[in-house]
Amino acid sequence: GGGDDGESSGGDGPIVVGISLPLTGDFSEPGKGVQQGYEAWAKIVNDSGGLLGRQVELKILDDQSNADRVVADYEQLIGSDKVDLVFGPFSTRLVVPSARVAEEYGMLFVEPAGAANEVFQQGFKNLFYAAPAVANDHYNYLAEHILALPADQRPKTAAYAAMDDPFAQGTAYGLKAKLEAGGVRTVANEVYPPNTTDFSSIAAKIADSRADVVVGGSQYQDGVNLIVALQQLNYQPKLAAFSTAPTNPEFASAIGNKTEGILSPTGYSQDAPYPSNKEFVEKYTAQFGSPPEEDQANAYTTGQVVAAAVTAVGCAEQGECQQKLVDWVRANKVDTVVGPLTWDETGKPKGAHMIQQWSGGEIKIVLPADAKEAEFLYPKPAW
Amino acid sequence: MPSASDTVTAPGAAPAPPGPAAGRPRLGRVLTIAAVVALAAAVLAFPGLAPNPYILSAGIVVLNYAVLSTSWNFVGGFTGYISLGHGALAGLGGYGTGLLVTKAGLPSLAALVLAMLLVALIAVPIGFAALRVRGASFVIVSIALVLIMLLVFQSWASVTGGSRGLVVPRPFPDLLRPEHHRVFYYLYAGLLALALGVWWLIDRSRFGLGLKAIREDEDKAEALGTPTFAYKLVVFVVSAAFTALSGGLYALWFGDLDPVFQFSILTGSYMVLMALLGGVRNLFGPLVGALVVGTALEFFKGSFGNTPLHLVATGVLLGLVVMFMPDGVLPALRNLFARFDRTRQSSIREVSAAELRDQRLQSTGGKA
Amino acid sequence: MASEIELVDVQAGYGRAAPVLRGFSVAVPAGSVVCLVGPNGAGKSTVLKVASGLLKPRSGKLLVRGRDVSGLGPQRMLAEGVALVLQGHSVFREMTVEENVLLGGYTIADKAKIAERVEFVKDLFPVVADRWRSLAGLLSGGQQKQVEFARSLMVDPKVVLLDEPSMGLDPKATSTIFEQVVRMRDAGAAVLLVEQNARRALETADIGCVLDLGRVHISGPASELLADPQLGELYLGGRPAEPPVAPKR
Amino acid sequence: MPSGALLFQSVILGLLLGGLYALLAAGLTLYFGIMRVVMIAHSAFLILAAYLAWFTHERLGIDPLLSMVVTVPLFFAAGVLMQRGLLSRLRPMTLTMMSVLLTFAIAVLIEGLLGYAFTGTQRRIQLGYGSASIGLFGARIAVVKLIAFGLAAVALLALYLLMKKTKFGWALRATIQQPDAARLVGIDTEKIAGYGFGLGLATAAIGGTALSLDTTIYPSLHWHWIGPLMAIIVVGGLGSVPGAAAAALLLGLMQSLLQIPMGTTWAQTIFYLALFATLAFRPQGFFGGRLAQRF
Amino acid sequence: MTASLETTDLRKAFGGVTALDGATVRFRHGQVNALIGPNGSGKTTFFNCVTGMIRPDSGRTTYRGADITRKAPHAIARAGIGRTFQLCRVFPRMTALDNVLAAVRPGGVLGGLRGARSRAQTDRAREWLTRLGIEHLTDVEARNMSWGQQKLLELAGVLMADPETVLLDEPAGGVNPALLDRIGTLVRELNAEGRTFVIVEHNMDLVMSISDHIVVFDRGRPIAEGPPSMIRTDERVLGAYLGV
Ligand SMILES: Nc1ncnc2c1ncn2[C@@H]1O[C@H](COP(=O)(O)OP(=O)(O)OP(=O)(O)O)[C@@H](O)[C@H]1O
Ligand SMILES: Nc1ncnc2c1ncn2[C@@H]1O[C@H](COP(=O)(O)OP(=O)(O)OP(=O)(O)O)[C@@H](O)[C@H]1O
Ligand SMILES: CC(C)C[C@H](N)C(=O)O
Ligand SMILES: [Mg+2]
Ligand SMILES: [Mg+2]
Repeated sequence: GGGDDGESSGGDGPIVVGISLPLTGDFSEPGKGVQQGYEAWAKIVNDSGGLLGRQVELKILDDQSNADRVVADYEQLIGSDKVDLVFGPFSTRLVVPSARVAEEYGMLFVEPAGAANEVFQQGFKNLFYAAPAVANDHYNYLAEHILALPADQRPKTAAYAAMDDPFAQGTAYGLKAKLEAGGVRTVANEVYPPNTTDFSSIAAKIADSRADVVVGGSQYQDGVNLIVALQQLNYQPKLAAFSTAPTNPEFASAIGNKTEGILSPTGYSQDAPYPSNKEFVEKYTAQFGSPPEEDQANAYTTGQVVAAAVTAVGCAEQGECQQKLVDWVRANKVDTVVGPLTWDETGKPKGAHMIQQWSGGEIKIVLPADAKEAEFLYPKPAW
Repeated sequence: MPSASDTVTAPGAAPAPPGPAAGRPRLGRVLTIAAVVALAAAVLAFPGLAPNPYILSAGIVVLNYAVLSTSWNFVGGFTGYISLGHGALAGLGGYGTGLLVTKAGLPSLAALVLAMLLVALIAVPIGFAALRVRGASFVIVSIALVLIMLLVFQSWASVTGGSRGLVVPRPFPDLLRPEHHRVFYYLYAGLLALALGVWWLIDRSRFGLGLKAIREDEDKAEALGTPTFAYKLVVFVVSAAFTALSGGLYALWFGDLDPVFQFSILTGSYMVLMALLGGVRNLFGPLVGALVVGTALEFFKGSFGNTPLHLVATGVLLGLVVMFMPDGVLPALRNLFARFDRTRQSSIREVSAAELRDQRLQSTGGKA
Repeated sequence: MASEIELVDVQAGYGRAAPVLRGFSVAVPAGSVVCLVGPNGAGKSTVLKVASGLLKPRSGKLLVRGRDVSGLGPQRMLAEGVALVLQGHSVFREMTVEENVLLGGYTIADKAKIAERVEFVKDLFPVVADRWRSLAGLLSGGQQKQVEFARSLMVDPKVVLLDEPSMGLDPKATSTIFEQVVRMRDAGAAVLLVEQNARRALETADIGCVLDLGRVHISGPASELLADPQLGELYLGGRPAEPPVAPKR
Repeated sequence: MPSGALLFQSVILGLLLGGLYALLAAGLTLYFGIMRVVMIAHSAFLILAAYLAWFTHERLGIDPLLSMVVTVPLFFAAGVLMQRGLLSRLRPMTLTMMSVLLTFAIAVLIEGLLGYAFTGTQRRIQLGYGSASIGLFGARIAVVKLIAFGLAAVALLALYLLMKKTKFGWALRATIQQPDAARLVGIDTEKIAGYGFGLGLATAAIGGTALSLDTTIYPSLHWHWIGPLMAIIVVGGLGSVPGAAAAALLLGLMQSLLQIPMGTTWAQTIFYLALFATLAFRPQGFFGGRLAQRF
Repeated sequence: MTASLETTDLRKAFGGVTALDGATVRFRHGQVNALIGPNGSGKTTFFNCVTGMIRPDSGRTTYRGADITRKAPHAIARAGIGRTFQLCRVFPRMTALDNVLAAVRPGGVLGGLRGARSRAQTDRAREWLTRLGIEHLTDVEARNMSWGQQKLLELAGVLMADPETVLLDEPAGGVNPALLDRIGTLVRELNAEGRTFVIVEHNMDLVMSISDHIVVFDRGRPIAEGPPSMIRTDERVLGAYLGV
């Protein structure tokens, strides 16, 4: 609960940033990653003198991965605790309702994890997604690469399995649309609810289709389970791509290290050459003992975007200031750890994701060509 | 005394036991009326007193719970059929309203009322299936209802939006958020008053007594000429209609519907918890329960914010109620008062056979 | 000689309500039948519940062969040789007649003994043998009662407590039960019998005891009670004093 | 039209799944049919057992199956305690309803405590043989699924024999139906009912361990299980262990086969269709069939 | 006199057991009828079939000329047939007064919304409790009553519903003999008001003293019928039932 009503707005007190995160429930794992990213941002900002000369202070509530809660949380943060700024929660499903609260209180709403198209179709005027690309564009480089292969090598058939979740489906169907347009036939297309734990039947159908390509629209655990179930059936595709799961640090051990050739899109690389990234990776590693992953980076990016606006506009409180912040973000380019970002009218970023691939027990960027750390393996080795 | 309790002496029980007991019902009635007036005043004054919009929105959540659990109590309290699936009816009300606004383009209020009617209509076949079975099987069916609805609303994405959810446009787009809250607060208060009024009406009616007879022994009630199935169905539909109204209002207020939360067993079980905590045989039982539980939920959230201990607290609370106050807070309080008044506790026949004969001779004397 | 079972000045009741038994005493010597009669709600079943250990008395004593056993539960009482047949219907409804009867011998370890008793009760109540594999809950009211009685006859208790054993039974089965009561008494058991079929019961009993308002109203040799005209009118019923009256209308 | 190989594979998967369902539902059958208790918390205990298996594997590095050495007696004791300390104190008249709520409370409590202890993160045991499988006429059978199936078969057989052939089984049923009469024939009703409940929970310990071998677990997973399991015991005829087992196999098989044309989500509706069909046409269940108490 | 309640060839088998084996019975209007027979001869099953609580396998029931064979129990109750249960059914957590009041029919859709505890009905309910000697239990919940008290309460409830025809399943079971005389008188009084009774009972004193007409069942069908004087001496009855 919050007790410090209102005193923090304006003046010389700390700038309070209100955030609600899924620290428990379905999205708790990535939710915690986002929390770390936000904390790293606050520390780095404060260590270098704060924003507008004021310290920043995070006020983080747990929404239990529950859409009702997330609304109540932002309601409380904005209406009752009178925070100066808000950052977004994790996952499309929570971003949409909370963005509305922020909108109705006129707050700038930069968010780290509302990647699905839905988010940008609500007509929000204050929302910006702080990452390079929306879900449907995650596989753009991969699609280009596959379709550019010589006809005899190009895969003929593909199987898709996606969680019934706006983000997960967005990634898989983004690729599906492009491959189908390029002549790759869809031979299996499965959707499963978020709480599915038994993937054997889905795997059986995919294996039975003998598709050349398997694409999983996954969050984390569902990806792991699907891969294990496919391996239990001894299915060996030429190409296997799964969203988010393979970039998780736990991934390899979760599937018994049988990771050979698995692909995944990512919006972030620890080795990316962007100016602020080096500082971020260093300081983050110092603070948490391990280098940042995508979720942490997206959170950090969110902080960077808001900080840039605050610094440029020169204010950080509720009221008129917020509209000025929104206008500034809309009109400017912001340099972040995932690269320079700009947004269209709906708050959609205009970039693309890179493609990573597992080989020899490590995950490396393989696409696009100008950023690659390793060669793209195709057809993939057996897993 | 507005109460479904069967232990309470009926008003105007003329030859009832003499002594202190005789004066009590009247005093009790005065106290009750005073309490009701005070409660109503408190409810109406709340928005003016709420320090900020967040508290006001919490008030709406509590009122929503109060309406839901009062609606639940039409079935649970009268007939004793414990439904853990009423959350599904609220969800249907919410989705119905939302879909009618977004897909059919109806104005919000019309959508709300039409959705209520539709849910009442759907409740007929649902009730038809569910009420055929009793006791534990009914509970299972009610749980199944939620799970089915969840499956359907998650999978039938082309209509319901699936797990992407459904966004319901605001009924009053021009209102600022605090004003919006205030309007919905009063709408909910009105709905609560309506639900309470109908419950009260049924409670004191013959229909209500028939429902209570069903609760006690369904076959017996049937043998006495109560059309038990029709009675159950009617009250189920009434309950469903109020639940749907509450759910629909919520959809209009909240704006974002997600199947996972609209069709959650937890919603239904909160209704049960609240009604039970307050006392299912009492008009104000569910309301009291909602005040306690709703406030407690907000409080737990405040104090254990980032742990799942709110679940632990809910579980412990429900367990304590079931173990120690199975009749609810209100009856427990009444028993507490009754303890000072032991005169009416005896159940043994207080007249000997000889006295009984004498009485009888007197009464039959005239007839024979 | 001490009685087989004796209740001394017992107070007992349910929950927090006023007591049902208010200083009740009765003694049943070995080899005799004591019959308890009284109006509905006088407390007769309550007496048997106390005597069998189902209900703990609030005060007063329960003696078995002179030993104070107040407060023991029903299993311990069974071990003391005290068995109760409940009023109403207490068969295990969803078990077969076989299982019901065999459960009557739950405490008997000796298989041969069980088999012998099974033959005995089958013989006594033909319906038990006829319906051996039916679910007991599906029998008619009187058939269930017979199964129940058969179940309790599986053991040979020293003290038998019977709560309205003839209720719902047809005349034949009623006779069988009263015969068994006599047989048990002759075998040296102490029988405490509660009956609303009061005249028949008092004809069988040695001692009668009239209970009213939770106290002994009067007790004495059964034959004397039977002869008492006032008792007859108040408690035992009889030929209607006046013929059925023609009503006013 | 699905290929023959896919059909065959699905049949195998369905049978393996059905076996697991049978084990998971066995406890519910016990409490529900025989003891008149609707044990909503059963699946929460399954998940708890699965977590304990996961935890022993994670922390001690030993095979999760070994955790049963501890969890089975532990759950048995917990069951005895739960019955003696909580359920036996409920009023007999409202037992069925109140037990629903009480066990619901326990389910929520377990979920909350699991979340507190292990966070809401999804967990999965990583076994060396996790993705190993053996071939059978062109189909593949995962080793972990085979182990779970074996556990189920053994546990169910033992349970059946215990209930039908031993004095304990009889005493348990008698206790539930007529506690007073049971006490009067010399049954220690409290002890017996406690053991009965303990037995039910012991099956949850085995079931949870079997479950943990090849699935992801998270604290709120039990809601996902309770619906299908309840449907199984109703279809099987409340209280009949063989009935529940048959219903479980059948429904598991149907679910698996229906997934081919309908997909995972819609295939789950088979449980509820079967539930409603049963209640409409044969409320006493299709395989068990005890008396409907009326008059 | 016309037949009021009539069954033709009712049959009902439960698995292997034939409970009713072609029961054809006529009960006349305005009489006190008794239905007797050994345990398990099908008397209760007969009641259950007549009142619609179980469906006969075949056969017909008519009441005052109308076929009621397939009607729902409540419809049959509304047609004027009330009954009690052998194993005694009361509403356990209701007071005696409410138990009796619950028997009042709402009458029409809106009738259901009328107050349940109107003065007139309450007075009538109290009168029934008094006539059955349990008025001191008016405010006691039924579950806290002794067996016999519950039996009497059930009877009060049925009579409150004011049925034209009353089926009583062992009304005397467990009722004190002194009160039994009372019940006998009551039945005759009510009968004189025009009510028909069908009474299942094993207490022969009561049966013989109050009934006009006796039907004897054995193995699911009537084996004899007639006035008490005739039944008392009928040899088949003596053999099958009275056991002498
Ligand atoms: N479970 C109970 N709770 C509260 N009061 C009870 C309970 N059982 C019986 N009583 C009361 O105790 C008194 C005595 O009951 P009991 O059953 O001993 O009577 P009884 O003499 O056996 O009567 P009957 O001949 O009707 O069986 C009655 O007035 C009854 O109302
Ligand atoms: N639901 C049922 N299922 C199976 N058998 C039944 C069922 N109901 C009754 N029966 C059987 O039908 C026969 C007739 O039973 P019914 O209850 O009608 O007898 P009754 O004449 O009322 O006997 P009593 O005098 O003992 O009450 C009995 O053999 C009984 O076992
Ligand atoms: C890229 C991810 C951070 C996006 C997130 N999983 C979502 O649901 O939108
Ligand atoms: Mg008694
Ligand atoms: Mg009968």
